[in-house]
Amino acid sequence: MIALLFLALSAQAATPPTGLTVQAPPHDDGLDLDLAWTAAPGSAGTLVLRSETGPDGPWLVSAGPLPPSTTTSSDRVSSDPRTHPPAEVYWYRLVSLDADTPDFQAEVGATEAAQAQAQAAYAQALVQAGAAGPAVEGHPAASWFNTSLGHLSLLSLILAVGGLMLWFTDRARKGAPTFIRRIPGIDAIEEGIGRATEMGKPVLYVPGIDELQDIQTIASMLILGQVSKTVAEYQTELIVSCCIPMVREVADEVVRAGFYQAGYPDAYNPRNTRFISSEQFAFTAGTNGIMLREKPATNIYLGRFFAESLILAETGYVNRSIQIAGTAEATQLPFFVAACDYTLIGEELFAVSAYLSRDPRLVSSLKASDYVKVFIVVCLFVGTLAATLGSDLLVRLFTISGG
Amino acid sequence: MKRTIPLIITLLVGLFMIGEFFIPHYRYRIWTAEFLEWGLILAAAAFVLGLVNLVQVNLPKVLRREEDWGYKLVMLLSLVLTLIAGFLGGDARSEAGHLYHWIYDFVFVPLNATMFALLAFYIASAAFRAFRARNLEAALLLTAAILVMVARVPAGENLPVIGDILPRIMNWIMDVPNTAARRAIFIGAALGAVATGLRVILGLERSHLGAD
Amino acid sequence: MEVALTSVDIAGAWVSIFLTLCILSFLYADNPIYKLAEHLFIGVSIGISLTETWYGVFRPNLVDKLLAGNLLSIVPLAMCLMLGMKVVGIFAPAAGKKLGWLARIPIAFVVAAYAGVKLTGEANANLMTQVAQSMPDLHTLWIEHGLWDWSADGAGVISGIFLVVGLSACLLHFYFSSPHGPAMRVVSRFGVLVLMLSFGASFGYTVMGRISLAIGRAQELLGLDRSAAQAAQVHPRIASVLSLVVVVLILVIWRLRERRPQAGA
Amino acid sequence: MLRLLQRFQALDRRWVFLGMAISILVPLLYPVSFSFKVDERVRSLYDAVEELPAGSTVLVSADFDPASRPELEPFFRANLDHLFRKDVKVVVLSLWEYAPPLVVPILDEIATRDHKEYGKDYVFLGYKPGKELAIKAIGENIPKTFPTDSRGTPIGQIPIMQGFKQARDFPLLINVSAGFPGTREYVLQIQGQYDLRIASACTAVSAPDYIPFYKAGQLVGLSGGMPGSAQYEKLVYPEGPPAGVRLLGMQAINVLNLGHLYIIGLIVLGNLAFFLTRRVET
Repeated sequence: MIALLFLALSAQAATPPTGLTVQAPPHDDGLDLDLAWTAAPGSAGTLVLRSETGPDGPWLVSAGPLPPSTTTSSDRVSSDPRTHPPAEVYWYRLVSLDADTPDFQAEVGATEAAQAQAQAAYAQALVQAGAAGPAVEGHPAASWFNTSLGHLSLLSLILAVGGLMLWFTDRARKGAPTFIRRIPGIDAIEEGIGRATEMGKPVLYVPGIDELQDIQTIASMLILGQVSKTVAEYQTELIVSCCIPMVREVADEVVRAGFYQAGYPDAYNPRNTRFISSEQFAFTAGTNGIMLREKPATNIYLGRFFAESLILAETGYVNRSIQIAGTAEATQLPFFVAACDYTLIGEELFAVSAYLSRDPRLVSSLKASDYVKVFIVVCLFVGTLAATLGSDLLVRLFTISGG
Repeated sequence: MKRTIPLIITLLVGLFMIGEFFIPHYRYRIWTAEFLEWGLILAAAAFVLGLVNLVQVNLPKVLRREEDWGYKLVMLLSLVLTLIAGFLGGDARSEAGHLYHWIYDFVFVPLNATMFALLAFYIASAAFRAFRARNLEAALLLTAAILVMVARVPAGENLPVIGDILPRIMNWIMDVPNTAARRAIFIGAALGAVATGLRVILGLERSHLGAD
Repeated sequence: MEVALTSVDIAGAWVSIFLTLCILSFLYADNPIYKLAEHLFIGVSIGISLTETWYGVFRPNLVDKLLAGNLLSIVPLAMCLMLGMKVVGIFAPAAGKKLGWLARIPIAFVVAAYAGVKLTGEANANLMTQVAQSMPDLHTLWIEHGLWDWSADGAGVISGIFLVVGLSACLLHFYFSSPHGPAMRVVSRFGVLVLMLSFGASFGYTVMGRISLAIGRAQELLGLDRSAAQAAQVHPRIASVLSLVVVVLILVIWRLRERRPQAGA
Repeated sequence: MLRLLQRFQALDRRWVFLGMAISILVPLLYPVSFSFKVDERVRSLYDAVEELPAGSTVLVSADFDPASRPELEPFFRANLDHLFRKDVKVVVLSLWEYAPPLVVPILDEIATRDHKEYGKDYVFLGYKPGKELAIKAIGENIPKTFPTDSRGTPIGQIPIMQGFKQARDFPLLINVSAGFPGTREYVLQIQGQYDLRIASACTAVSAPDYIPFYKAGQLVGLSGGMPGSAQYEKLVYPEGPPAGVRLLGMQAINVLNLGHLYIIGLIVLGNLAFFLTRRVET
């Protein structure tokens, strides 16, 4: 097969692309090199060859065939830096392909080593046919800090929220008055628990169906801490219905702590913090079952929900429970709004635990995001004005490039 | 110790993971990737605990013949049967001819899809019940809903006014007010997420770390 | 070209149709046949999830690595064991009290790791990007569309301004830490109206997807999702009618039995 | 009359359900065909496929599950057929745990119909857990993320995979997306970074989420829900389906009509009753 290739190639050696430059991209993890070149006229495609041993090869096909109009490429020199840390220097050559240059075809069933060998031979054949340009060096550069504009402004934003939060918390500790406007949906949580107590029925808490990876789930766990405390004080039963096993374990810890803090550590029944099923609709069916057979008086849905939102809320409605929902999942909000008594929208979900805790320090931390919010609104107006006048400075300030 | 160690871990790990975004160096990201993989492993391990919880909740009901014990038995048996089928099938479990594959195709899939399909009925009953023009907000909600529904009826596209103007109004609602509202929700939620994340990492909120 | 279906597959198709009707019976009321399907569903789904978690995560990411001698994998293993301390209490309450707190270490680890990584992730995707996209260049809009361009679904300067103002109003609606004065009340009300418009539109938009789901089930019950040759082997409509009769019969029996003790009481 | 109106307002849900069931079953049993328009976003998607030169290779991320199957399967089928008939090679992968059992039979069926060979003309790389992280990994390095295909063949030995290391090596990425992880994550995680051409077929519910991506040029085409699927079928099969092929999307579109009208009617009647009774009551 290689011999055949030689024949085809020697007859058809196209002029290689010129002006190859190899540069490490800015703020890089140290595994990428950016290539740029001038297209060769009449080429049918470009192949990028790489060597880690020296300017004479052996060569590996690192990208391509790229369309002839493409004049840039980016190469990732190592896919697993733990086992293959990047070398100091890499060499690159570009190959112009003719319309009938054979593609590299791997043999089905060959071992990986044999594959690499065949590929190297293919690259070597192309180089020998004179289709390759000169070798150019490239040095990957790993950056220890990303100083691009977007990253810096995001960092300052986080620092601003954190700094303001600590500052307001400190002021609250020193006794500065804190104000928080009434949020009816959150007040309804306590009313709901009260109603359940009066009726002698349990409270059902559903922390969404997403993994602990989602910050809405984490927020929901924090809220559960406050809810369980209140429930314990009222001496009511609390059923937590979990879709993700890890979330159940955290919820178990949270509710146990809530009962402990309320002074009723023995009233906690771990059987009431339940793992139902990690499959979305099996979980929905199981939670429906709890609603219909254990008849909770109040259903609280806080966290990240998907399509099950309406099934849960409609079943709860049939059961005549008070229903309070909260999510930042925009697609599900309409259903909660239509079927629940109270719905917390987006940001309100993240305010619940601070609000319920009545801890002036936590409450005052809400002020921090309020300040940043006003800052963002100002940015929106100034940015629109600036964009209209032809300056994209603010747009760039909020644009994060790369990763 | 019971509180301090978890709090220190929270602070260190949390700050380290925030760093992932700002420190691109591959030597750093090797570790952040490793940490996330540990998170995946722990999530998988929690499954075993979930199973313990499930048995703990349901087995006593079966043994004591409490209400609905028969159903709980069905649940536990089907769980065990599926597990056995899965592990007997091994890596080939999802190929045709294996019991696991059969259970998946003919039990799991229809149950799952039908549970989801209940929504077609619920969306009708929720719309009928909730969409009454009691005040301006509700009126706007239901007008937008009806408008979009009419514009989305495939048959309406060939009608003169409905097929021409309504889809444009719908697109405008989707493009402008809907985008504005969604972005506000996203931005607000992201702010809330930043604040919540910081409260957790700085140890201001720690209800997940127990009380004693 | 058509392959003959095996009897196992045909049986499966019938089971599938029967279970579909069992779940649909929930629309009438919670009943024994639905409960049966529900518990079967939960059991099977956990079995599947557990199997897939073992083959998909636990084995490749932990067991295989440990067997390959990767010493670093001892750390997640140790954390798994610490998490396991939570259940020790069930079998040995005294030891559980002593060791149970160890589970907080992996929990602290996981929560902190995700909180950290999501904090920047959310701020990037949902804050920075959304803000950057919400500063329209009104001058260009004016040149391209004028004030209001019907042919481009109402794009133009008015919509550009509406976007910025509506977005700001919705954001300010979530302002927590001061009482809303008269000006803020107007802004907040406008924000709520924009939110409601959006929710209504989303609701209306979703109806289609939900009906589609039911169509999928109906297509299976009526055998429309199969080629004619397959349908001739499975007879889905006969299966549907028979299943329907069984489900209705069970519902009737259940209703009669429910009513009897009530009448006596 | 007043009592009737009041009773209608509090109508038992089960009557509402029955009406819905009828409006789904009747048009399926007694189909009427009619024409419908093709959305510009679906046409762009179709054009993006149409513009692919024969012999090129696309990446398809099939991220749907049994529950979203009715909406997305018709698109997936028509799209595969379209690609195969244009002699485009197809690399399929999935980020959804429950997708492979659905995807494999469809893939094999349509490949057999179009006389395509596994490994040469198409390949299924299997399911990868990890959600956004998996998407990042696909952007970075496919052979590492999927060391083997779903049949266990090392990726280096699969002819179709030669030269394809990253998502950006493919001229087009088609994401059949039923939710999370899906198009949103593809766009946010890797579209901008690698300047990818992504087309999405999503469920009707996520379509409004993705329209801004389409408008911003981050998606080259977008098909939303069952109508999107039906429109795509109409573009691929302008003269009706080939023998033995059922167009599930077009079949269903009548039901969507009646179903929508039913719900609209319910809301309108409910409000009418609400206003009439309120006027009498005050």
